[in-house]
Amino acid sequence: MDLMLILKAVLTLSALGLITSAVLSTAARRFYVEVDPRVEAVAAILPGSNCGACGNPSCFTVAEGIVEGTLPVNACVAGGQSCADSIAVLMGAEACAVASVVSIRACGGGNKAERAFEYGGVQSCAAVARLAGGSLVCTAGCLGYGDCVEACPFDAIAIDERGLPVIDLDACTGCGICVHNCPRGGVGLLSLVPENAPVAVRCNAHDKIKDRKAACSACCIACKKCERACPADAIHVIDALAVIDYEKCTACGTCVSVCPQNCIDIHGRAATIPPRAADGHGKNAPGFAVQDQAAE
Amino acid sequence: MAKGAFSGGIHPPDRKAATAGSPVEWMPVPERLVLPMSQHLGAPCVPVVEVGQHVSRGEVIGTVDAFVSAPVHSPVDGEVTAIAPCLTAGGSRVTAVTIKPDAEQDLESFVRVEADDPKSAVRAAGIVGMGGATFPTTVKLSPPADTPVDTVILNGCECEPFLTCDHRLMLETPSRVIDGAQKIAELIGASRVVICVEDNKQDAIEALRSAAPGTVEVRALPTRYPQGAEKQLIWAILAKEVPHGKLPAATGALVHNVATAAAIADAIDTGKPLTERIVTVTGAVKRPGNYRVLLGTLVSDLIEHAGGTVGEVGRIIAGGPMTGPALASLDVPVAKGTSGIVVLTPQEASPLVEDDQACIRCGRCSEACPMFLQPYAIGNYSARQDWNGAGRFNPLDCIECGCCSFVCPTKRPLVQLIRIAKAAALAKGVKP
Amino acid sequence: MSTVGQLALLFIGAALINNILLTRFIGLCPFFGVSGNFETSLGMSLAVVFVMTLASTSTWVVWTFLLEPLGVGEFLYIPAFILIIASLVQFVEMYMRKVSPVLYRAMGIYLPLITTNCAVLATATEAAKPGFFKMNIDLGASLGLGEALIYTLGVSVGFGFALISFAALRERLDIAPVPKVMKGNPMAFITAGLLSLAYVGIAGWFGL
Amino acid sequence: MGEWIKTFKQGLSIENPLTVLMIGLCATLAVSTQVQGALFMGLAVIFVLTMSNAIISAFRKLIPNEVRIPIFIVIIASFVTIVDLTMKAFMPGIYQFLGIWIPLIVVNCAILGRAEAYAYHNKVGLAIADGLGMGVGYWLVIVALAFIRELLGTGKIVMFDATLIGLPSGYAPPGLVLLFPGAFFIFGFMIAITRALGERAEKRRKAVTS
Amino acid sequence: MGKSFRLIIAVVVTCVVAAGGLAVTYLATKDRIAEQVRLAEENSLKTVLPDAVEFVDAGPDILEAAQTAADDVDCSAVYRAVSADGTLIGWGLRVAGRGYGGPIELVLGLDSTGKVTGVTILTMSETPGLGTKVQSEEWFLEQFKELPEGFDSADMKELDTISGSTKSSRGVRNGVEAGGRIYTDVLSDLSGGE
Amino acid sequence: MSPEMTAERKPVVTGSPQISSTTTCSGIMLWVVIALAPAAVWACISMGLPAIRTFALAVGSTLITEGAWNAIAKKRQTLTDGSALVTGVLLAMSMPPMTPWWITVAAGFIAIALGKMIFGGLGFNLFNPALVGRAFVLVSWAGVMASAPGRGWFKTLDIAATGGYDAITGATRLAVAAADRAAGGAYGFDLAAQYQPLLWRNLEGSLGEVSAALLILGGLVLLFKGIIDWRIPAGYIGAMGLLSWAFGSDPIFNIIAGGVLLGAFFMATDYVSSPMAKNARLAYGIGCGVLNAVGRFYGSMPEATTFAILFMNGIAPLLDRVFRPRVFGWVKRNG
Ligand SMILES: Cc1cc2nc3c(=O)[nH]c(=O)nc-3n(C[C@H](O)[C@H](O)[C@H](O)COP(=O)(O)O)c2cc1C
Ligand SMILES: Cc1cc2nc3c(=O)[nH]c(=O)nc-3n(C[C@H](O)[C@H](O)[C@H](O)COP(=O)(O)O)c2cc1C
Ligand SMILES: Cc1cc2nc3c(=O)[nH]c(=O)nc-3n(C[C@H](O)[C@H](O)[C@H](O)COP(=O)(O)O)c2cc1C
Ligand SMILES: Cc1cc2nc3c(=O)[nH]c(=O)nc-3n(C[C@H](O)[C@H](O)[C@H](O)CO)c2cc1C
Ligand code: SF4
Ligand code: SF4
Ligand code: SF4
Ligand code: SF4
Ligand code: FES
Repeated sequence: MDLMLILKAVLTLSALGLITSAVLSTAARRFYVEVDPRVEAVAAILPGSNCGACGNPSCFTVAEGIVEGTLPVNACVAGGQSCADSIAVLMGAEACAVASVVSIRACGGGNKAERAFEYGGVQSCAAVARLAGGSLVCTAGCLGYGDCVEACPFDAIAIDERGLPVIDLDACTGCGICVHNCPRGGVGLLSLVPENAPVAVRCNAHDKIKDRKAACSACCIACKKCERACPADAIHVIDALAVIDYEKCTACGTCVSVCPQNCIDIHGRAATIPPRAADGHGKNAPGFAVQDQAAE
Repeated sequence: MAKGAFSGGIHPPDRKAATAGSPVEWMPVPERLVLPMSQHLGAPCVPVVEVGQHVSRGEVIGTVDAFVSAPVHSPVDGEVTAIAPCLTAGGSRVTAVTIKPDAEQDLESFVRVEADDPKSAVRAAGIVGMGGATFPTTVKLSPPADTPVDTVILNGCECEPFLTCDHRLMLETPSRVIDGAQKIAELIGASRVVICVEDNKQDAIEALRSAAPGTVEVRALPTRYPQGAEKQLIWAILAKEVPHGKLPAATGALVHNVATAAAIADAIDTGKPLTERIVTVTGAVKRPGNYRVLLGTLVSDLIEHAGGTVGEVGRIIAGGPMTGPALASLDVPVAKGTSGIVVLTPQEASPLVEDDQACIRCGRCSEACPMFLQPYAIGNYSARQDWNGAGRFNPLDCIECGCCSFVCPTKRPLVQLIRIAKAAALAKGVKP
Repeated sequence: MSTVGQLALLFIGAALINNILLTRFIGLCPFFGVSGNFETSLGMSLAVVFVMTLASTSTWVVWTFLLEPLGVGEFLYIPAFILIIASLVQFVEMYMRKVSPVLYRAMGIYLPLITTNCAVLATATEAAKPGFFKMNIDLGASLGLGEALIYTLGVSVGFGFALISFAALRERLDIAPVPKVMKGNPMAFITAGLLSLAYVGIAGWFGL
Repeated sequence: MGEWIKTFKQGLSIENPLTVLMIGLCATLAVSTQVQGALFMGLAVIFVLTMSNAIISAFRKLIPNEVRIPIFIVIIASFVTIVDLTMKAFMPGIYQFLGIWIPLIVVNCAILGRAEAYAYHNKVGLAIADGLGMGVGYWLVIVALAFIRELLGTGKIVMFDATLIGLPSGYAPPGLVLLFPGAFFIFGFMIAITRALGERAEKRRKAVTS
Repeated sequence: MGKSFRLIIAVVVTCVVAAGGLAVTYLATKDRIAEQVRLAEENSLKTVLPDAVEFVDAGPDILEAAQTAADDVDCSAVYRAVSADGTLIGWGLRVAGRGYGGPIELVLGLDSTGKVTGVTILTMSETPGLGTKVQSEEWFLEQFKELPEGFDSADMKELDTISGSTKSSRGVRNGVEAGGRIYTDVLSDLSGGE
Repeated sequence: MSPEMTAERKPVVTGSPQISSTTTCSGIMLWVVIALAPAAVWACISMGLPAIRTFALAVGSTLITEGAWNAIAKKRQTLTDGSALVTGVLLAMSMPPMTPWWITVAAGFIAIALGKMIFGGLGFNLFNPALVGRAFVLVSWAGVMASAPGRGWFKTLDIAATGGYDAITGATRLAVAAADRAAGGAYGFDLAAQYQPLLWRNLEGSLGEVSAALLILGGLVLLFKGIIDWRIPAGYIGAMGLLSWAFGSDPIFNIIAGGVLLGAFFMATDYVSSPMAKNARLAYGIGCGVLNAVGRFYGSMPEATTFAILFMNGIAPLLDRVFRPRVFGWVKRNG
């Protein structure tokens, strides 16, 4: 009798198993839909339990998203790190391009820049930029309301005590979102530079030197001292503004030491001075010294 | 079935009494005129004069070969002293021609525009919408063939508080306005002409009615802001909504400001280019009034002519207080679209919001919005730069009337938030 | 057979008063996972209604005609039910993807997500062999297929209703300046708590 | 061995199924009104997770990819049924408290997820470590949650009919804590706190490395 | 076909092993589970009827009559309580009244005169901390012992309910009340006759 | 250039519009308090010290909680916006006067902390804070709340002619009516005879139930001032009346008894937790009324206002989505 029960149980469940698997395997062939093999490969790595914890409707849609690039390789929460790692390996260089650029700010004005008017309203650069040409007398400088801070998905930017956004070069991934969101990003206030760009010119003005000086006490005055001092011929005053050719720059720091306006800073991920200490301090940054060219 | 009024809207304090009774008077020719090459929507003009050149009143000083544009004329006989960028009332920086007027001026004479037909006369006269949008009038007079216009609506609502320039124009020269309306109707082949005036300007309504021939209707509309906004006005007259993304012509209507109509009449009848306009100067000034001002006159000169400001100044506005921009500098010129200069005291002006006050979801903004939008929602998303979120609430349908900001109890800068949401939506390529 | 009134109460009781998500704690993972996006919640809710109905029907049939008569239900129902549900859903998903890509986009992509979900198994099991939950809805010792389906429909509609309203609440939560540590999931839990507080208030209505 | 420990530890902290991955919530919230019940629920989960991980990993080469899901769930369901029947036979009191949550372990999102993501791709030893790590991580959280809820909601902790901890008699326990809203609130605060602690640890680690 | 075949075989083999394993587990635990259920029942019967040594199922006819008498309350078992000397000293009933969160299943002991000898709660799904007070507040179940012989609903009204748990209290009360009805309608004759 | 706009004082610029209405948030909140004042003051006069004590405790705890939260979180102090005051007053009015002090304080704390500040403060909470506070203590200490009203304290004062209703039992009229219904249908007392006491001076239940007439007065003030939208109270009261009638009871009695009026005029209308689209508001009001009525007649507690509104709060955003207004110009055809 007990054996009978065991037999019944075995028969019942295996019958169910037989039917379902037969139907499914037939259906798999009958209803086959072509999919990208990469999607299949990623889907095979994903848990496939369709738990929904990641907020996506199914593991398969996650796989599609990862292959299309709309989702990160670590999109799956249930699979965790191990799963993310395997997918990263699979997707290879395609998805995991290592960030090689960082965002840089070309303005040292902040509280040294003259205001054109007293402003009330939405505390956002985009809003101010639409009113009477922006709240600064300088038409190129940073407005300081931090749209870039808000926009950065990696929390890499913070407004400092001068009212200027300082970019944490370690956190910045070079995604460029801040550049797009800055109303003056299009005219060079924020831009992307190589991650080890060694120096940064903190001015973006192109108007007349006289107007510029009236608008801001931290501006580039186009005195050309840097251009003359640079041993590598990497810095030139173009259109009344110092511009650095990062291809040629050797990171010696000479320009930083000669700028009378302190408007060139040490910069870059490789720099020993952290961004907060260097930003806006030029040659006065703690620990700054001109690198000996001979040592190179 | 014509509805009396749109839904939504507000009743701001109208403050028109100070100037409603002031007849239009000429402001004397100032020391210097600054004429921006872009006083209209569309392609900016290119200066066609040189520094040092002498120009005569009515002479073209800037033009460009583009359909959506309007030439700029010299309002005086004088000498070009500079061609340089200048700040405009709207906040943009554009190339401008500076003219030093001759000591002797004859404002009655001018260089007539040369044109073969009425429509090109309007274009050559540099006429743009004087109701605020400064859209080149010829463009509006050339509707696409598949959307025939049968009703010309003249917009004499002047719903903005403080302003009375259109009121005085209709009261003092009703026949010019009517003449312009008929000319527009003729040009565009419309059968019906309606002149709309808010019922707080009874004297103007009377004047128009007595001057109007039977074919021209004069309609008194309830006083409610923004009665004068194009879409709301068309709704009031035709009970038709301008469909989203379509031109007013889709409803068979063409709306023009009364001052535009008058300018059209002048251009066609006498070949007179647009070189001056009526500007209401009011608020905290010594001699508030309506002044006929040469285009290019600096606001500082205009205020000085009105006797200067009185007491503490909160804000100075070009145009009406609901839609007009606040001026960062008084060295900006009066342009074709400048209907008023309003000097607000700090008490009258809206408080400056430094800290972003939260929306308490009272719903007043939605209720006031004449476009039936949900301004709070756009504002909430816009404030956190969530453009997708903001985009779901149709920011591009906003006409920036300002009703929502006006009524908001926590004084949220809604219009500003919506404007940046609009810009973001446009940047993403959403079709207006 | 039950009266229309009883069936209506069965439906309301299953949908609202004993809401599976907020008063039974079943199916919470997708409740939190999916509700971050309103559109996803909508598709998910439709899919849940569909899948639960299918699942209940099939478990009811298997239980009534197979497991119960053979006397193997007591220990085989878990693997048997889950196997049937999972396979059935997978079949429908494949079929839908092939036959109606439009429907698949709208609803099909959510199907796999609910295959192996607590709520589906619990409801299908309850429909097949009542008494699985101790619920105040008196289902009797066994249900007719009609009653089982009304019950299932109630549960799944209740699931969808709770999910969609929660998704709409979370949309508002997104723009709220909540304390930094509470951002995201912690706040979703607080909100779910308050929502379930509201459901506590309707517990026991109609004696259900 | 090192890898084994690392895998185990991940389950406890950075891949904790509840506070980090937020899966397997249902039973956690439902049975955490009593430390005693939660304890056994956790044990049941550890057992099923470890055993099914082990079996699936052992036979991973034999299980065809196309039908892996049906096979996994049958395996898991079998272990669940074993727990179910055993508990019924040997711990009727606790079984009654845990009620439907034992059968529902089969669909506990944490388990199938791990089977798929980990066991199917790794060696038996690691799969067991992962199962144990995940299970113990689950167990810790559910017991902690139950501890808070039972203490706050009843004013005391009772295990096997003995009062282990009691709050002063003046304490009027808010019954809400034992109800569903209370579970949501307290779990919400718990994940906020773990997150804050995690962030602080992260910051400290950063400060040390830089 | 070859591949499909392999897949099907894999599933079927799993099913066979699983089903076999489960059936074996079931057979191994089956008696123990039944024993546990019986033990639980007997324990509760013992608490409500401490003097009895044996409980005999009263049979389907009496159960059916009892269910009729119980009306809307569920009655799922009736036992004769027999003392050491084999005489009938009372009745044990398993009834379920409707509480706040679901049925409250209780075991009720009646002596041969129809007086309540004790009440215990078998299962309930009341709100922890609220409805569960009917069990944790000991006076509540104790008070039923005070009921007179042949009690009816009027006597029940005299009893206290737990404030805040009115529905749960009422559930228990209805259960006991149904027990009273069962006694009057069905059991009293049987008790006298023996 | 005018002398005022010289170099030292910069011009002021902000986006249009440049003028704004004089309505402010604190002004609105003040009006809500003013509208509640007659009923609240009358409750204090009628019930004396316990009522005053409950008001003081509820308002005190809400204000202190909000103040302390802002101080600890280093946020701008928001006490002056007046919303915490409204929460405190409404919380007190939803509590029975003899509620133990610690329960009132706990309710105030929960209302502000869990009901409001954790969401980011005014404007962001999803549920009505006062009701969150009340529901929390109601469920947490159901036993205490059920036995606490201590109506006995007042029963000797209740001299109104009550048409057969036994004021001495201490149970509220609603509870008695519910018990009567449960027992078999016929009411043991004449519902219409209760109008007078319920309208003017009713000493049972919570503080907000003392005078229905004064609550209606307050509600009308808010409607007249344009502070609340008629759709919510109209939908609420209409649905409540209609359903009580359909369930075979007296609609007027059911509207003026219990928390319906307080709920319909002051609590369901809370801006933050109610929907904003007009039709959504109507639907929301009706939903509150339906739930309140069904809860009262078929629910497990005699009064269902609290949970009816909380439930509708929970679907308010959904209603807003469903009833989203059509934007001007988004028409299929014109004319
Ligand atoms: C970008 C743009 C394009 C327009 N194109 C036309 C056009 O082709 N024809 C026309 O009649 N009006 C055109 N208009 C004019 C508008 O329909 C409207 O009359 C004008 O913007 C003034 O309206 P407002 O002052 O209410 O904003 C255009 C306006 C804008 C802003
Ligand atoms: C909020 C708002 C209010 C307006 N009020 C007026 C008004 O009072 N009078 C007016 O002529 N135009 C007003 N306009 C501009 C009209 O919409 C429309 O552009 C104008 O009447 C078209 O005529 P135009 O092209 O001749 O300027 C307003 C526009 C907006 C957006
Ligand atoms: C969350 C919650 C749980 C409840 N649980 C129970 C319960 O388990 N048992 C019960 O009889 N009443 C329960 N109730 C109902 C009320 O506590 C109680 O019946 C009602 O307030 C009537 O009060 P009374 O007991 O003074 O008549 C519950 C109510 C709520 C809100
Ligand atoms: C008409 C109106 C009704 C209100 N009702 C309540 C209420 O019922 N409960 C409450 O806590 N606050 C109420 N408030 C105050 C405030 O809006 C509420 O605390 C917010 O929910 C806080 O974000 C009300 C405010 C207004 C203007
Ligand atoms: S937004 Fe992108 S580019 Fe800009 S700072 Fe952040 S990470 Fe760097
Ligand atoms: S860099 Fe650009 S976005 Fe950032 S604060 Fe300055 S102006 Fe604003
Ligand atoms: S949203 Fe736009 S259209 Fe609506 S009221 Fe505000 S400004 Fe006017
Ligand atoms: S008016 Fe202001 S407070 Fe009211 S809903 Fe609109 S934005 Fe919010
Ligand atoms: S455990 Fe994930 S849905 Fe239940």
